[in-house]
Amino acid sequence: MEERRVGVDLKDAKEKAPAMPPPAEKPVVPAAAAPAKPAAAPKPAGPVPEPWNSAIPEDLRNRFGSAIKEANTYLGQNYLLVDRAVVYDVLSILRAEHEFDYCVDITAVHYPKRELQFELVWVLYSFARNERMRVKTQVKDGEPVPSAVSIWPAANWLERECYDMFGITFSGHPDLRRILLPDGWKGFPLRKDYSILQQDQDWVRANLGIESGQ
Amino acid sequence: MSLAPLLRKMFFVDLIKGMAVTFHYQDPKEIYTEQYPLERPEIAGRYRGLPRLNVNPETQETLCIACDLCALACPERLIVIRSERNAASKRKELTTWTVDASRCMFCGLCEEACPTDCLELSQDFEFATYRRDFVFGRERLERGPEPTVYRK
Amino acid sequence: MLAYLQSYLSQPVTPGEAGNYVWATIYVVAVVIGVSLAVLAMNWIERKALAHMQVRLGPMRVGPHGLLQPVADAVKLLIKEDIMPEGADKLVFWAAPVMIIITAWTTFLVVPFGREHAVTDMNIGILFILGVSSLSVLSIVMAGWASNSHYPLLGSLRSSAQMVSYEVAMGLAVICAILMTGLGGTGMYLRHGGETAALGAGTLSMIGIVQAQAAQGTWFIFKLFPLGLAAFVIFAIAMVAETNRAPFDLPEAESELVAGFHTEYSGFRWSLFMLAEYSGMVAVSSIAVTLWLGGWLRPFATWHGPPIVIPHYWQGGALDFAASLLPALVVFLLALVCFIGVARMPKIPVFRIQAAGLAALGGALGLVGLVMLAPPVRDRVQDVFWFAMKVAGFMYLFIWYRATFPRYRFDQLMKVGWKGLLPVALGVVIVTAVVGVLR
Amino acid sequence: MTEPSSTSSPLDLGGRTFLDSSELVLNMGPQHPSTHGVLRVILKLDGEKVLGTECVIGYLHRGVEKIAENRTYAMFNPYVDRMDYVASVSNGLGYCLAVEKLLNVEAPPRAQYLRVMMTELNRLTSHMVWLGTHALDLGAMSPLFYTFRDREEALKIFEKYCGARLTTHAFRIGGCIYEAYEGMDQDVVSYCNFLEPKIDEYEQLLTTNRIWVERTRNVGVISGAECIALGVTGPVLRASGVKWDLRKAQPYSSYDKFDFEIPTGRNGDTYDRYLVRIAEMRQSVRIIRQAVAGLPEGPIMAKVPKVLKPPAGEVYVSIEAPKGELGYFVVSDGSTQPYRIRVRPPSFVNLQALDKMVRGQLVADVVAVIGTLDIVLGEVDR
Repeated sequence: MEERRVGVDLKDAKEKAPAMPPPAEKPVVPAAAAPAKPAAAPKPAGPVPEPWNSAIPEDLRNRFGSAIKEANTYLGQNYLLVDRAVVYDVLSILRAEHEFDYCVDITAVHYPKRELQFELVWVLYSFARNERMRVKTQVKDGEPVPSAVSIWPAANWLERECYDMFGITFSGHPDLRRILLPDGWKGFPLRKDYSILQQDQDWVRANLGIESGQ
Repeated sequence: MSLAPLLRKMFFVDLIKGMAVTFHYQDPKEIYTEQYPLERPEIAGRYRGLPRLNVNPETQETLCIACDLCALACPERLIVIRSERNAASKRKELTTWTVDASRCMFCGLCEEACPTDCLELSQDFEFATYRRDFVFGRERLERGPEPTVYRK
Repeated sequence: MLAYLQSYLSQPVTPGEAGNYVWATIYVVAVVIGVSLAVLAMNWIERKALAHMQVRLGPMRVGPHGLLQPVADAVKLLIKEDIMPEGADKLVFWAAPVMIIITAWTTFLVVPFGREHAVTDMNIGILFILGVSSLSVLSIVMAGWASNSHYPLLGSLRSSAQMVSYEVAMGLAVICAILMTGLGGTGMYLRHGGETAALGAGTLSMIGIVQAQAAQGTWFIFKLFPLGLAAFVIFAIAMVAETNRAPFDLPEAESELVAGFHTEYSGFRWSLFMLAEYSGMVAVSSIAVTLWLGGWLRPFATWHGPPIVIPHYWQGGALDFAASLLPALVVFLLALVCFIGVARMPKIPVFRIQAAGLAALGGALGLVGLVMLAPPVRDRVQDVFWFAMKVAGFMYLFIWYRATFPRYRFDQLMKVGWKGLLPVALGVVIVTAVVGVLR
Repeated sequence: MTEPSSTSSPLDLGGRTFLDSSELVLNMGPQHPSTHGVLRVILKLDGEKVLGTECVIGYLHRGVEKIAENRTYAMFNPYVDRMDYVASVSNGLGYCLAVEKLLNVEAPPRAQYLRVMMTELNRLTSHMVWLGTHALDLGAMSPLFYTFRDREEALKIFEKYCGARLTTHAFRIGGCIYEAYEGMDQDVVSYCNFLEPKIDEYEQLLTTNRIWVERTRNVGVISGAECIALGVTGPVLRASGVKWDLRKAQPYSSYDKFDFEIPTGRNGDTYDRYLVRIAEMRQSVRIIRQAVAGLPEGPIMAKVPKVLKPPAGEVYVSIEAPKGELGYFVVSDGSTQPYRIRVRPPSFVNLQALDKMVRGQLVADVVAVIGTLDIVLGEVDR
């Protein structure tokens, strides 16, 4: 998918960087800044993800092997990157066996330059362990992702919003419709290639019959 | 149910307690309404109202150096600055400075960006008009607020 | 003709009883005007009192302290566009507000503002009032149905259920008062100036009920304590429900049903509903006053005080004399309040008209007060004054409730009606009857 | 959520069917006095009994997350105030904490205390708006005016502190930009002293009032397990007996240095939620007093560069907003603009529980439950 100018015409939009470059080399944080959390890297350079050593990734690696692509800690926050094929199983194991009983959030990030365009993120929390983690997976455009509604009912609206904003379909979702936008909406606004300007011009043309002045 | 709550219920104690509250508030001293145009509200010193462009009180010259920082800081991009290079002094001089008050959200980021004391968010909150010209220019902004005065 | 007119004035009975149609018509007109004025005044007082209870000012702009606000509202309502929903049943939609206002005003036919100040006296007065006022539920159902909209429909259904169930408790409480008229041996059916019916028979006549209280020397609220009080409390609760006021304002529960049965009404039609609601409040308060609070009787009516004589002006008890001056004094007080208001008005040109208006009102009130000092007026106006004061007390209660209480839910309202009020009311009726027989 | 109607469409009136007992479909909102903005709830009713609901939201959708992608980190800060506009300080705090985490800086202690003070004042104002509107929904008019009057005093403190009353933009990434104004400590303490008797007054009006108790007890019951399954957080979760508050569970901004309790309920009904929120107001007053007493000296801004360029990476940071867990998932690509900001709005997730809570109850309870969920449509729709 070609990279287009994003959103309203802003001066800063031109330096919109390509998707996820390597961590910045030069120290952005001044050395004087106090290190925030003990888990954070004490180096002045930008912190880098460290491997997450815990029973959870070990257990999951034992079960799914290489389908667990990453298990890292970044700034004290743990996350897993898993293959789309096993994500449902991973989530249900996390729910059933590791007590991640609270699905905080489901969202996505769009990287139009990658082959697997969308990165889905499940933010999970365990009341028993007082622990937070994220499960991520990467999917192509149009590839369905198994719905987590059967694991956490909370996923219902969150997945609908994901669908609404990114066009990611969730297989097995009971009621996958747009939630925030009207039913007849064209396009998925939070994709990077969705231009607000285009949207505005189309609307003006269709409804007012004039050229938009934007 | 023990006796005391039953009696309380029978004699409507719970309801009468609430009615006592509403009754004692009838005291005219308790009235909180401000009769706005007649009574001026007290505006805090840090209030973020319409931007004002300060001028040097001695020379009446603007303090603005046309550096464009406020325009860059503005999240809504509603500050427009035009300047021209003065051939004699080699200095940038401000020609126009406009703010679209209809889109302004008074976040104060422009004020923070200003390197001189020129731009300041004033206590002016009354800029309702009968016309749709919310793009305020230099003249209005340097003059500052001119609220309609209602005599008491 | 003049003689015909004057002949009534010498009779101490209502025009209806005297058979004087001219005076009856005058009374009807006076009652309609009076009730409408009371509604206007109530409108203003409710806004102001409610506002003050809620630490606000209420209307302040139209007239001094918003005194003309009800007038401004009335004008606004009258000149508003008359909207009738397309899917509405036109005839019924039109008829509902007319019918509700007719029923609301008809009840005032038998409300005794004084011994001779009622349009007429019926020997079934209280029954007549209950019967007519329950017709208003019909017009509410009509309004809800004719609107052809969900919210009004739900509102009117709620209303019909609510009014029907509270009428039962209300009726039982009324029976209690009627039973009491037959007690005490003297308070009989005194319809024609002392002419008594059979001993212990009681009366349904509104005037008769008050006379029974006068004869027994006590208001029924204190009769057979606490039976009278209990019946009164039941009636006081039921009458709030009957008039759809907070905390029983479910049919028009704003936060649930937008505006209930009159959601689709606007302008003049809506104002008729409003008028009917407030007239209904006055009507039920009048019933309560008549039945339990001694109607037009002044408090401590049995105390007359030491006899004093003022030549050409007064001959009788000192307390009676003081009471007879009270209406005029109250009017003078109101005039004084007006003048104080004028003095405290901000001294700026904008307020000059308001100040002049307020001063004029004060002057007019002062004149009215002077007229009320004249002996013939003084004696006739007293009853009405006390009656109005008692009703005003109830009106204040209505406002007070509205400011304080949350709203009942529909099923809870039914529960309170059928499981709470009804058994208690039945018990009170039975006990009253037993006690009455045993005495 | 919506099953097809049993016999025929309720709109089909031309067919002249008699005794057709289809359900009544009632559109509550988007313009309705008690849907707290532009929430539209489609109710399926059997008489007054609710058979099912469907929420239609998005009327206030402004695309905040899309806006974020086109603004720099500092520029986006004022926008977050516009989501939950009755608790804008909390929104700002969450956002600042998230970006600070990404930058790996921490606000200085004085800034943290100021933040705590402001957020707790904001919790008070938010709960007061809730109490007023909730009581109004249930028919009690006066609490609305009392709470708004008392909230006004807090808003005056906001105005004096940061120059705005509602959309405060009080904090900046790296700390606070506004130093406490002269006399702020007296102002805040006297506000606490002023407020405590007022809370008693609200309680006097409502807590024991039989109508209030009947309207709220056993209405919209939800168990703790159901809350967790549906992701419901905040006072709703605590009223169902789950003692969980992010301020205690994962303290941020020095909350671990404050002494306060987490009020919880037992039944998970509307009455318990009312009690929990009232108790929370008292706890907030307690925290504010501590914050004023223990306000440390020192700088209020950490050393952050003028142009914020967080290193590439992503963080999820959440705080305990008055409505529940407010989370920000921020993805940086190393540029000056966030690559993606996701807001985890508590109102949005809590609103999901509406259907569960009102099914089988009456229309009047829908109003009570919407009120007790304490949603702000600005946050639901973003």
